[in-house]
Amino acid sequence: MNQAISMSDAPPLRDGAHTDGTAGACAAPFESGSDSPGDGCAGTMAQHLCVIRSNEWVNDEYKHMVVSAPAAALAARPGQFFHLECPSGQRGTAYLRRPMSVYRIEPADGRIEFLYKVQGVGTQGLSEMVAGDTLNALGPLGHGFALPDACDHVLLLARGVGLATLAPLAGHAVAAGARVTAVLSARSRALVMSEAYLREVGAHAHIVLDDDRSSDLVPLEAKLRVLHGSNPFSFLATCGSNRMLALLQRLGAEWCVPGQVAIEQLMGCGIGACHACVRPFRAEGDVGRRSYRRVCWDGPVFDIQETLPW
Amino acid sequence: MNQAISMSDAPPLRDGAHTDGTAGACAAPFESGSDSPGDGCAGTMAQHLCVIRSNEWVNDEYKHMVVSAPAAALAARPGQFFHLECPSGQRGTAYLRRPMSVYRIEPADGRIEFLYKVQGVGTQGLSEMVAGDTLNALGPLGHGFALPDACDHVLLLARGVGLATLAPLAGHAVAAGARVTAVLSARSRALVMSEAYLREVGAHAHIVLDDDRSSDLVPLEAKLRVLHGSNPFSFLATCGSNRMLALLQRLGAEWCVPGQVAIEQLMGCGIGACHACVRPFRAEGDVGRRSYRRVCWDGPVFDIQETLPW
Amino acid sequence: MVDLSVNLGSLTLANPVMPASGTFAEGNAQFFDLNRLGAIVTKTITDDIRDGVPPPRVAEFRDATLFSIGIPSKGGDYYLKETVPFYRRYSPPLIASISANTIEEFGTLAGKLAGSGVAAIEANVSCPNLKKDGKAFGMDAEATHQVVCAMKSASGLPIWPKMTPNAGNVVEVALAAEEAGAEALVVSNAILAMAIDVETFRPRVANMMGGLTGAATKPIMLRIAYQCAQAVQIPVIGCGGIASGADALEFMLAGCTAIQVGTANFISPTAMPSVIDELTAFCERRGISALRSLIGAMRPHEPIPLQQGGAPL
Amino acid sequence: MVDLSVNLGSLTLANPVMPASGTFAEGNAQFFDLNRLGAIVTKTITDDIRDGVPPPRVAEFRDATLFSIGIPSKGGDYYLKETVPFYRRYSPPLIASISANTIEEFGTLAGKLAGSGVAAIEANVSCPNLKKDGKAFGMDAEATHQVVCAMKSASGLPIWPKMTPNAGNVVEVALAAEEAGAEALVVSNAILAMAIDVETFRPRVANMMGGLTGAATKPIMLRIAYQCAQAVQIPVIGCGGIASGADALEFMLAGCTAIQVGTANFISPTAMPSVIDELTAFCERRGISALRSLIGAMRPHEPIPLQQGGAPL
Ligand SMILES: Cc1cc2nc3c(=O)[nH]c(=O)nc-3n(C[C@H](O)[C@H](O)[C@H](O)COP(=O)(O)OP(=O)(O)OC[C@H]3O[C@@H](n4cnc5c(N)ncnc54)[C@H](O)[C@@H]3O)c2cc1C
Ligand SMILES: Cc1cc2nc3c(=O)[nH]c(=O)nc-3n(C[C@H](O)[C@H](O)[C@H](O)COP(=O)(O)OP(=O)(O)OC[C@H]3O[C@@H](n4cnc5c(N)ncnc54)[C@H](O)[C@@H]3O)c2cc1C
Ligand SMILES: Cc1cc2nc3c(=O)[nH]c(=O)nc-3n(C[C@H](O)[C@H](O)[C@H](O)COP(=O)(O)O)c2cc1C
Ligand SMILES: Cc1cc2nc3c(=O)[nH]c(=O)nc-3n(C[C@H](O)[C@H](O)[C@H](O)COP(=O)(O)O)c2cc1C
Ligand code: FES
Ligand code: FES
Repeated sequence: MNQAISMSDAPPLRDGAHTDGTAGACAAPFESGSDSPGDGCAGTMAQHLCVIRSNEWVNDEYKHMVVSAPAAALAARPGQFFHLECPSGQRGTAYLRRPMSVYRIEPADGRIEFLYKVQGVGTQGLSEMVAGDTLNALGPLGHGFALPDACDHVLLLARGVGLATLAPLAGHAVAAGARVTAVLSARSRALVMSEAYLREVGAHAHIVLDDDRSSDLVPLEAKLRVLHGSNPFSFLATCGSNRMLALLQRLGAEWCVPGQVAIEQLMGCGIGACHACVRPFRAEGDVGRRSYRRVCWDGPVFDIQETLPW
Repeated sequence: MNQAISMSDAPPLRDGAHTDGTAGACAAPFESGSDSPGDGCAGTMAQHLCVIRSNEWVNDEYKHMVVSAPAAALAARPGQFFHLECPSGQRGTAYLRRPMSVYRIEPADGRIEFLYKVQGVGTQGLSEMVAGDTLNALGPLGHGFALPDACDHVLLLARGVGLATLAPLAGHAVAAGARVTAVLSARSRALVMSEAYLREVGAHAHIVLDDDRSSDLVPLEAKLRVLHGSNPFSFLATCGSNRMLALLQRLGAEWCVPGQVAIEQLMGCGIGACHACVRPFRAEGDVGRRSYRRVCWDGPVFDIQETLPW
Repeated sequence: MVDLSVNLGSLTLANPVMPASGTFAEGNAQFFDLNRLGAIVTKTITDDIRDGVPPPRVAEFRDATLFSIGIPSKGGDYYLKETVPFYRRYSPPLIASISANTIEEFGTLAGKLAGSGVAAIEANVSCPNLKKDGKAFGMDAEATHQVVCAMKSASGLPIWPKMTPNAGNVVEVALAAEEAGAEALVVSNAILAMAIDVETFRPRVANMMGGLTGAATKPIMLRIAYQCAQAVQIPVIGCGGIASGADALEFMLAGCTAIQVGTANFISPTAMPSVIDELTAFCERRGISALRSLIGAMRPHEPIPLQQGGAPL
Repeated sequence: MVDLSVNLGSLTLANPVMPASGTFAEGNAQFFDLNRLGAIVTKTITDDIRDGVPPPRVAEFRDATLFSIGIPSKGGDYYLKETVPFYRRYSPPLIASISANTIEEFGTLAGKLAGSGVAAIEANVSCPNLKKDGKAFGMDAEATHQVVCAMKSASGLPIWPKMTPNAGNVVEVALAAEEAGAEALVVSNAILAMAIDVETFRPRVANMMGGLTGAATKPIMLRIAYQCAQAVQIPVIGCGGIASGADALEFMLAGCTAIQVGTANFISPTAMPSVIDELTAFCERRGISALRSLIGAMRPHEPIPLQQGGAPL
């Protein structure tokens, strides 16, 4: 396995030579629906050997992994993901890789972060990794979020682990000059993550919870209407809940505001070859026709109106 | 898996209540060649959960594992073995159990020891276990060594890991009133193990090495003839080398001295069910006829003259 | 109290769990009370005495084993004299498994077992190691039909032929066996396979080919059990890669009435009582009063036509 | 310098390593130089445009995967317009894989590919997801014969039919394919299998059944490849569970001339160049100058008669 494996350049850049994460990278490496790799990003996708810096619990269910990543991996954009080789753990060895969104990219620090829920065999294996271990990360893969040209106010509506996918868009949108409002939905206060990180990058974070029913659809819709009323959204992004997706589709259509959603699906290859990761989508411009698209290659970020709640 | 699993009684007996390893146990739990369990040992075979006390390297290839074992496991006799569930290790997970001879049994201390060579996936998994871990050991299994009634002088001829199997017979034979001469054959001095342990239990240990060619068959035969000349052997036991087995068969026949050999074979069940572990043997009293016997159930200790070198 | 009992033709078993032939022997009685089993199935015997094939007889993979044993047998007389009395001390019905070289010999050996206390006979027409013109009986619907007829008329006992997964037409063979009057089907025996040691260039089992068994084969074995259960009216006994209550359930959901545990017995001699305990625990957790209500309870995915009009998918 | 080249009928490949159809696509070109491959095999296409089956399309086991994809296809025209030009930028021969509903359609699509730059066509007569009277072409020697004839006469290209391991009579099908003029055989496609989620009672892939692939299937696939290689004179391309140089060697020792890597590409997109490097390293270590000298070099165990006279066993 000595092909196209890049090693993290140690030591990571810590100051000087500040590389902007956006420079040279592209949000949409390949044209959606096409099989041919575009020219723009050719060569950035690779198996990267990343050295773990830390891998800590953030609450009872989620862990936060920080790795040193080589330059090509640092070209990852918000919404893109890595396909991770999971080491053997207490529940055994995962046969296939596991997809994981980039939760934070800090090119200046040579650092990528993941936020993940420990679920089954693969994430259990990841959870047992310790500082100094090497993570084989294939990527960056897929299409990230694409903000519209004129973008004043971005809504991030995240549920549960969907936050891991949306979080990096906050800083990215702020850097692009937009105001960012993040609405975080969780079962309970203890499960709300990243509020501080979002505020740090300049987003306005609101919390809605199952505990006090503020996450129910009716109060949530009311809250979004108020937010939109006081400062109209120009882009809606969501991840992690089917019901929230349906709500944003409705509101987006009513307000004529575009949006995107990041979707999950079980994956085989992660690079468009196996067609295992499809979901049905509405054909562009033809609401009656559906077709399958590959989450790994045509997504995982899709137009909010073309996506079918499942 | 809550059936017939016995737990090590913690804390292990350290003094007082000295239980002699021989009391109540039987060297030959089931009649050779029979399928029906004898009555003598019914119930001693079980899956024992043994707590690891230590697991250290003795040289570059071998590790020495000491475990606290429950009473039924302590009934193991020299030559018997345990079928070990090997945990996942760096080379993966062994699907089947792995057979391992008892290297030392100390009932008074509630302790069993194994001496093993780290070879493949299973022994790699064993080698990664640490003090406090739990070893699932199925046994004691098979027929151990059976010393003849009148037994003045026992020869133990061991090569490599064969020593692990023969070692406990030394103390056992000494306790039974015999003089014990152990001849240990190894590639080099560094690979000779257990010299001290054998001396401690009262055996006379001789070393022969590949390094100085003292382990070659001609000098070895000469040495054995000298030893036999000065103090005739009444029982020959060997393990670990085909050429040494053939030599002892010849000398045993010439001297009219009985003997036994412990044999290895790849195993499935370890309890006589699958017939995977057979080797061909000469039928008793009929040198021309061969038949397969199960190493796990009819052995692993066999009459030296009935055994076919392979 | 969960009712675990199932009906297999004329037999009612206290629970659906039994050993797979050849993976269980007298020694297992040391590890748990055999009275806990639904039935006891013994290793296949032939009437003649056989040694089996030379070692090495086993090779191991990450989640499967390759065994080539070759049906060593002490013969029918030894079986009647020693094996039957040993197991008759236990209450679960005793199921003999037999193999033979010809249809007639299948009948003769079955006849010999009649009246011995054996409750049913498995017909091992599928063993990949026994060769007859290079083709096992179980690869051939007509031959299987004849074996079942011969055994049934000679013994009067319930006959359970055991399917071979190597046949491309297992369903045809199953239907032929049903037509011949089989009371149940065992689905399936081991899958013919091989492995080569790339350092020595030698096959990893001396017989070159052996039967692949264990966890890794389960999805294939489940598919074949499902296909047979769909096709026949008689009960199907699932076998192949079952090591846990969940595995057993998977076969029952696919339509099997009972199940056999094979290679898992080697990994833990108490695998079968554990499977029974796990089945009970599952039923309790899910509030299921009779395990048999789960037989065939798999729910296929609703068809999702892609090119639908405006309706939500 | 180790000579890795092999001859497959009229084609000579620089080395025996190529992707298995459906496990490799344009995206893989990002990970290594495709010029390193022995050949490039593309995903099966049909001439009509197909969506494939609904998700979930994959289930995973400890050492295998169950995929049910259903041959989504953008059709023959797209293939000629987009896929062929993409891969013609690389030097290894391009092998198309096609499937169809009828013998005639197999011929028509093969004819369409003639002169396009495709060097040979794999006939996917074995896909377990495509149903025709519930029976794949590849289960039937006669149908396979006709498919090969139709494709050959329509295209004039070398035809490589791909065997299905679900057929009990693979050797018969292989012989029929050889007789029809196939230049090589690919052995084999995925094994039909299923799995059920015992909590939801739902099949784990929406299509209920899928193809079991990956490491765990290797001993079965190796056995079938060996059986075919023994029976036919034309070269056999081994496929099934190959992930390393040692796996590839195992198939070559069993008589295969070349090999395909499938599921292992998902685990590492650089699996194929690694296999090539490992084959080279093996030959260097063992002093083998031409890899092809290992084809069929397995040495069976010498027969060891048990009941021999006085001679040592
Ligand atoms: C593009 C993408 C980005 C993702 N990003 C993140 C992330 O940033 N943080 C995070 O915690 N999770 C993320 N996921 C989900 C993550 O991939 C799964 O949780 C993980 O694969 C589970 O693996 P496992 O072996 O632990 O669980 P398994 O034992 O495989 O399964 C446990 C449960 O998780 C479900 N599951 C398994 N794989 C997936 C999958 N690929 N997508 C959705 N559900 C799955 C199974 O259906 C099952 O219910 C992402 C998924 C995708 C497709
Ligand atoms: C009754 C008995 C007692 C034994 N006692 C000891 C002991 O006290 N100390 C010790 O170090 N070893 C002992 N062995 C050998 C030990 O069982 C094997 O070394 C072990 O199973 C190898 O497992 P592995 O997974 O590490 O190697 P694998 O990856 O399975 O194989 C590595 C190599 O070991 C060989 N091997 C594997 N299993 C066996 C086996 N059962 N017998 C012989 N060779 C095998 C393989 O053929 C291969 O060459 C004993 C074997 C038997 C049958
Ligand atoms: C060592 C061994 C011996 C076997 N012997 C027989 C046999 O004598 N008769 C038979 O019908 N099946 C025999 N089988 C097949 C099993 O009964 C069973 O069908 C197969 O192992 C699949 O189940 P499993 O995956 O649970 O092991 C044997 C299997 C193994 C592993
Ligand atoms: C996701 C997936 C898609 C496949 N698609 C095809 C296909 O289109 N045509 C084909 O002939 N085989 C197809 N196969 C089968 C493979 O080509 C190969 O025969 C099989 O996977 C066994 O090899 P492996 O164990 O190395 O994966 C597919 C396999 C997988 C896993
Ligand atoms: S995971 Fe293979 S195409 Fe998406
Ligand atoms: S290992 Fe099963 S009979 Fe010996």
